[in-house]
Amino acid sequence: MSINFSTSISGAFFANPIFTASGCAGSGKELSHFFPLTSLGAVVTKSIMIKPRSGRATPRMAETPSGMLNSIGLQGPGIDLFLENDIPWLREQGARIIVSIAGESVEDYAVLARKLRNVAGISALEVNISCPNVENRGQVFACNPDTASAAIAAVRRNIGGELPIIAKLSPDVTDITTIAESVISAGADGLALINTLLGMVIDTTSMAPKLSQKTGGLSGPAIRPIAVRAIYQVRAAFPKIPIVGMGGVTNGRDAFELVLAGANAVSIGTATFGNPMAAMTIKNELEELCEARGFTSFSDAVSYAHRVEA
Amino acid sequence: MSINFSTSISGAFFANPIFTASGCAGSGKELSHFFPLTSLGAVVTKSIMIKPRSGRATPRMAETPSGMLNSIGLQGPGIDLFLENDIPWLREQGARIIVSIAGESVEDYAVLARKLRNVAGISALEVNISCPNVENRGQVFACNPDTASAAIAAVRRNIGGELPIIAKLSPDVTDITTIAESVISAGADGLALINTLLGMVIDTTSMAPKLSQKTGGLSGPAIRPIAVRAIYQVRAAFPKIPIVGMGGVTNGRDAFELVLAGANAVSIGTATFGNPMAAMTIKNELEELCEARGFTSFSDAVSYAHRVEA
Amino acid sequence: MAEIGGQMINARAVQLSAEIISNKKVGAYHHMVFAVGEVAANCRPGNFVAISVGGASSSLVLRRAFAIYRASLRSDGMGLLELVIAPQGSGSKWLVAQEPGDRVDLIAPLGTAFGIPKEPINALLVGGGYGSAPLFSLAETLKARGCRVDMVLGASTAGKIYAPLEGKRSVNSLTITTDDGSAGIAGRVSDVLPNLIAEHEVDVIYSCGPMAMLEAITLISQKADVLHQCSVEESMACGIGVCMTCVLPVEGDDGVIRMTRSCVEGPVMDGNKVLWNKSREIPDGVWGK
Amino acid sequence: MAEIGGQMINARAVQLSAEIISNKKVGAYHHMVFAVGEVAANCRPGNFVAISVGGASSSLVLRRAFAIYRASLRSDGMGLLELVIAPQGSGSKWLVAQEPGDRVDLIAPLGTAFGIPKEPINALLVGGGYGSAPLFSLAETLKARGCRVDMVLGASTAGKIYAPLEGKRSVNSLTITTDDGSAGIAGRVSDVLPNLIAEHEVDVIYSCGPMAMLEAITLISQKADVLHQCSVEESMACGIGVCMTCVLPVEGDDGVIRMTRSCVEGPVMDGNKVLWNKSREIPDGVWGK
Ligand SMILES: Cc1cc2nc3c(=O)[nH]c(=O)nc-3n(C[C@H](O)[C@H](O)[C@H](O)COP(=O)(O)OP(=O)(O)OC[C@H]3O[C@@H](n4cnc5c(N)ncnc54)[C@H](O)[C@@H]3O)c2cc1C
Ligand SMILES: Cc1cc2nc3c(=O)[nH]c(=O)nc-3n(C[C@H](O)[C@H](O)[C@H](O)COP(=O)(O)OP(=O)(O)OC[C@H]3O[C@@H](n4cnc5c(N)ncnc54)[C@H](O)[C@@H]3O)c2cc1C
Ligand SMILES: Cc1cc2nc3c(=O)[nH]c(=O)nc-3n(C[C@H](O)[C@H](O)[C@H](O)COP(=O)(O)O)c2cc1C
Ligand SMILES: Cc1cc2nc3c(=O)[nH]c(=O)nc-3n(C[C@H](O)[C@H](O)[C@H](O)COP(=O)(O)O)c2cc1C
Ligand code: FES
Ligand code: FES
Repeated sequence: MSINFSTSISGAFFANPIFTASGCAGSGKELSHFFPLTSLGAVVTKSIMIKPRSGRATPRMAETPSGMLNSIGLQGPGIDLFLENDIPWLREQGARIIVSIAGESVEDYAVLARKLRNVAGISALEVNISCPNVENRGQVFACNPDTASAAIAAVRRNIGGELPIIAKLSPDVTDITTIAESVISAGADGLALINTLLGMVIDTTSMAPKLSQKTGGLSGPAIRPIAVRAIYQVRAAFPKIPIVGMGGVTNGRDAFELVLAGANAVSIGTATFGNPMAAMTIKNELEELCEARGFTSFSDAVSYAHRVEA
Repeated sequence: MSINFSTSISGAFFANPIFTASGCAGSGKELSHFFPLTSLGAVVTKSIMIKPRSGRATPRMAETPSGMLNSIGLQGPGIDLFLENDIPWLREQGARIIVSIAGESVEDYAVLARKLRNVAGISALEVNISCPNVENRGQVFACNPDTASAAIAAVRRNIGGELPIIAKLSPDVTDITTIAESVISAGADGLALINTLLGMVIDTTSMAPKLSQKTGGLSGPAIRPIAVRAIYQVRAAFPKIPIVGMGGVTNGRDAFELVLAGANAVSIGTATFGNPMAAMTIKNELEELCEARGFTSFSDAVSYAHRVEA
Repeated sequence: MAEIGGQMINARAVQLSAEIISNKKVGAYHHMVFAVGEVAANCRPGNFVAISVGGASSSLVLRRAFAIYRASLRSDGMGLLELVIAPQGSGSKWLVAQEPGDRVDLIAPLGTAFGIPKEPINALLVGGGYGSAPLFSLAETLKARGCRVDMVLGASTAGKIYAPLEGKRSVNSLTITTDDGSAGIAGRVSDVLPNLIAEHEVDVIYSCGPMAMLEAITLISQKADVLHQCSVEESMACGIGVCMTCVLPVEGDDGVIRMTRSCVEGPVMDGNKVLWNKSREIPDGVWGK
Repeated sequence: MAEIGGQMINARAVQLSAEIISNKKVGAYHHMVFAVGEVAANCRPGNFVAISVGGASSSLVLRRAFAIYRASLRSDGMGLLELVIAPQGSGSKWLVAQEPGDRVDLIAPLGTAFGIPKEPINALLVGGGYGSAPLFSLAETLKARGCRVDMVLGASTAGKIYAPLEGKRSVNSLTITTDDGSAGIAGRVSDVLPNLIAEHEVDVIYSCGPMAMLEAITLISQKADVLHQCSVEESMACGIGVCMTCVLPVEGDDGVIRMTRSCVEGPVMDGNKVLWNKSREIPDGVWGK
């Protein structure tokens, strides 16, 4: 009486719906010390940019009530070394791979898409548009329907083929369904909801912002109610669009909450910092919970909270 | 060596900077059982509307990690009974009073302002514009610069005299400084930051949203990093505007954090539910902390995190 | 006529740091005793307490409400408060994991109490699950007034019936029902009520338990034309009347239906005045709809 | 040449539920002992552990890192891990409040270890505050290799010097400095280092303590031209290399300066390769700036 626990995002198939969240699992190497990466639905890699990035100065993080702020600043090796080292290693492991990309201009996104278009073994592309747009006074792409859709359109034009494009949205907007609409029109096959919320912690001893960059992204259980709301709203507006949900999931109950709201898959971020085995525990608990509620297929549970009772 | 712990908001004087948060202390009656209301900087009353309001159906609340959702729906007696009963009672207590008002149309705000213009014993008016605007597809006033400023302008035109107007803003916007700018231009003398964030909890047993209205407002320590960020951003943009800060303050350290970010006074909301004495404890701890950091006047601590080190 | 009217927070409510004196598992529940000093003398059957849960770095920001099972001020001045706790979610599980010697932040007494008749009447006390907690001290008080006291306790299964020996002594008869028949009569309390009301010529029903049970009892009490005082259990964020989360549609003495705070104007209410079937909506006719 | 290179998480790292065996207050610190089974055999001086704090309904989402004070696998198969904890903020205060018999979720061993020379050299061990923790087991290891081991411990005040009797036995000399002069020499460890280096003909300095102290030691070691292995302490969110919060600008063997994870390529690093004075910025020349 076991359930069909697989899921698919716009044609890409995953054996189970639990993914890592971008930036919270590196490229999978360290987590593979704790469990085989093949037991994840997919590894979503840390957002990669065109060139190597040092990231921001420390302090880069501050713990907050039921959450944390980070301002890593997308530290990473750049797309070329990433393709040379990380992708082959992940392929060797037999992991399902979703590559997350990030740019500072529309052209950056185009270049990254072209670099990835012929790479074998990638299941989908996640496009992190919660990045400052250097061409537009540093305004974050995801905060404006025009810049959000421009970035996605650039990827769409250059990616070619069948690779699904997942647009990752920021919750720091007045109306997330407007942004969702713009990126879907621009060719996004799916959405990732949500990225971190902009927050700040002030150190009351030094009496200055705790992070070197002053603000950082808030993640963890604190933001789960925002994630559930965003997923629910977008699902209500777009009944069919595949959604990868994330935001404060620490156990199977939390993951189930996002699934009921509309998530076709659930990414685990901050929880991994507290517990390297978090994704595995959550996977097992979610499967049991779906079974306990009488679902024979995971996909039947997706968006179930939207049902209209007769 | 005691410090000058008083504060002022656009001409209105308060003996100390700790206020209640609207909707988290009723009209003060219940809290007066635990401490004299005169020991508060001010009582900010629950947002009052023109007519009596039943509020929303239950369940109206859900606990979340380090926070809670509420959808009370502004239950209250309406302005006439409020003026007949609550204001005289508060005046008798000798409390400093800030009346919070809420409307469903621009005209509502105008009517409320007229009802309040000649009422004695009120120190300031807080205008809660995080309400659905029935004339604009239920969009929240505070989410759009035009509707936000229209509501404030209506109050400004009708209030007359010296009563300071404090506009209470929602953090659920792409750029809170834009909204701040619009309400300041429309005549707001001060700002209250922040109202709750829109969130949702799904009950994983019933597999439906837990609140009767589906979404609710997220408050408590979980949102403190958002409040600090919003206050810091608005303070950076408007160095002189008086700000009443709120969002997840549970102890003196938290209050101090908001003060350093730019708050001229701090309101205590959700913390009171966990501890009826919260405002008193916070007041004492904040005063000690200001002293310990060498401030001789509370006002010197306000916005201190913005200083530029030589 | 202010909506939030004369009714104020329990005038005797005090916030204190209470030491845990004992903590014993009894069936599905924990019986916990707290040292509260003189406050114990001010607690009446039906009152509740509100306790902070989770400790210093807790993610649980709201208090939890618990009905007072028993309160006593000993001759040596030691005031004891007893609760019956069902470990359910994170707050109650934390509480039952605390040990004698540990302290909790507690506000007591809160809310309304069961009305005690001046005449010796026939009372039927009905409890569901841990809802039996406040009924035993109520039974003692009623007995002391010369009342006849019969009791019905229901639960899903035998382990969830809380009926300690000393408690049983204070009632004239005790009927038990369980959904699964593992103790007493198989069925629900509402199945046995009509007969008991008739048999014992009941004047007043006192009840405490899940909302659905209270609703069922109200229908029976209305049919039998007996009074019904019930202790309701709505989600409470503050317990002291400031948050407005714990409301129910209740008809006032003036005939007006208002969304009424169950932490201040309850938990004990006149069951016949609650609009039970509309408790999850704002019924037409409610003041301010 | 990938930025995050060959360096992997400590190959022996294991996540386990460890029972607290004892918890004793020693001066300003708590000495805590955990049962960890065979893992104890895999811990090297310099390695650290990462512990979940706050319990079931905790608002603290991140682990806390603690240097291993001592690890031993007893002949009866019982593996013990000892830590020295300074109660500071909410996480460490929660940990020191736990009692023998309680269990914590612990990952060990993590990070790099102090390099042990093959030859018998002269070593100077320098610790600040609880930074002395990993130095005593290091001293024993070095002694067993025939090294001369001198030690300097510094703190703000006497109560913050952690130097247990059995620890002192394993060093040739112990110098203590306190800022307030309440024990040993009034001053800082850096005041006494140059003389000690000369006096004992030191080949290698091993250090652990606040970052400012490590920076000061680096300057001295460079001047005196001795090696300097230090254990750094950057804020860590994950402790296992996945979050990138714990980085420092460090020059690699290839001469390239990278923002380097101190949880995987540290905490023990070559002090001379760390750009101390730039540790709160991204220095020019860093790869990827
Ligand atoms: C007046 C009153 C008297 C009560 N008396 C008792 C008693 O004597 N013994 C006892 O074991 N419990 C009693 N309860 C229930 C108790 O307050 C908690 O709600 C219950 O223990 C579940 O909380 P939790 O933290 O374990 O669960 P969680 O799931 O962590 O609770 C989350 C939130 O939901 C609320 N909630 C969850 N379940 C209920 C419920 N059934 N009713 C109301 N709110 C709920 C909680 O209060 C909390 O705010 C009483 C409640 C009220 C309002
Ligand atoms: C490699 C390493 C080894 C350590 N060894 C020890 C040890 O042997 N004994 C000991 O008592 N402590 C040690 N610490 C410090 C310890 O990990 C905690 O940071 C410290 O106990 C404060 O945490 P808290 O929860 O009490 O404070 P909080 O203020 O609640 O901490 C909030 C956050 O800030 C971080 N933080 C706060 N202070 C520091 C600090 N000084 N260094 C790094 N991060 C900090 C915490 O880790 C946490 O993420 C070590 C840290 C590291 C990185
Ligand atoms: C340390 C850290 C680094 C992150 N890096 C990225 C990133 O590179 N790209 C991205 O799209 N999101 C990044 N995120 C956001 C997460 O992928 C995720 O959307 C967010 O943290 C919410 O999920 P959580 O609460 O489970 O962590 C990062 C989050 C954290 C905490
Ligand atoms: C139960 C509840 C009711 C509230 N009612 C109001 C209200 O009537 N008017 C208003 O402007 N804000 C209202 N708020 C928002 C608070 O005033 C405050 O802005 C917010 O809760 C953040 O502060 P906190 O985290 O300290 O609670 C309410 C909040 C809560 C939790
Ligand atoms: S619980 Fe807050 S008003 Fe009743
Ligand atoms: S602490 Fe996470 S990478 Fe080092």
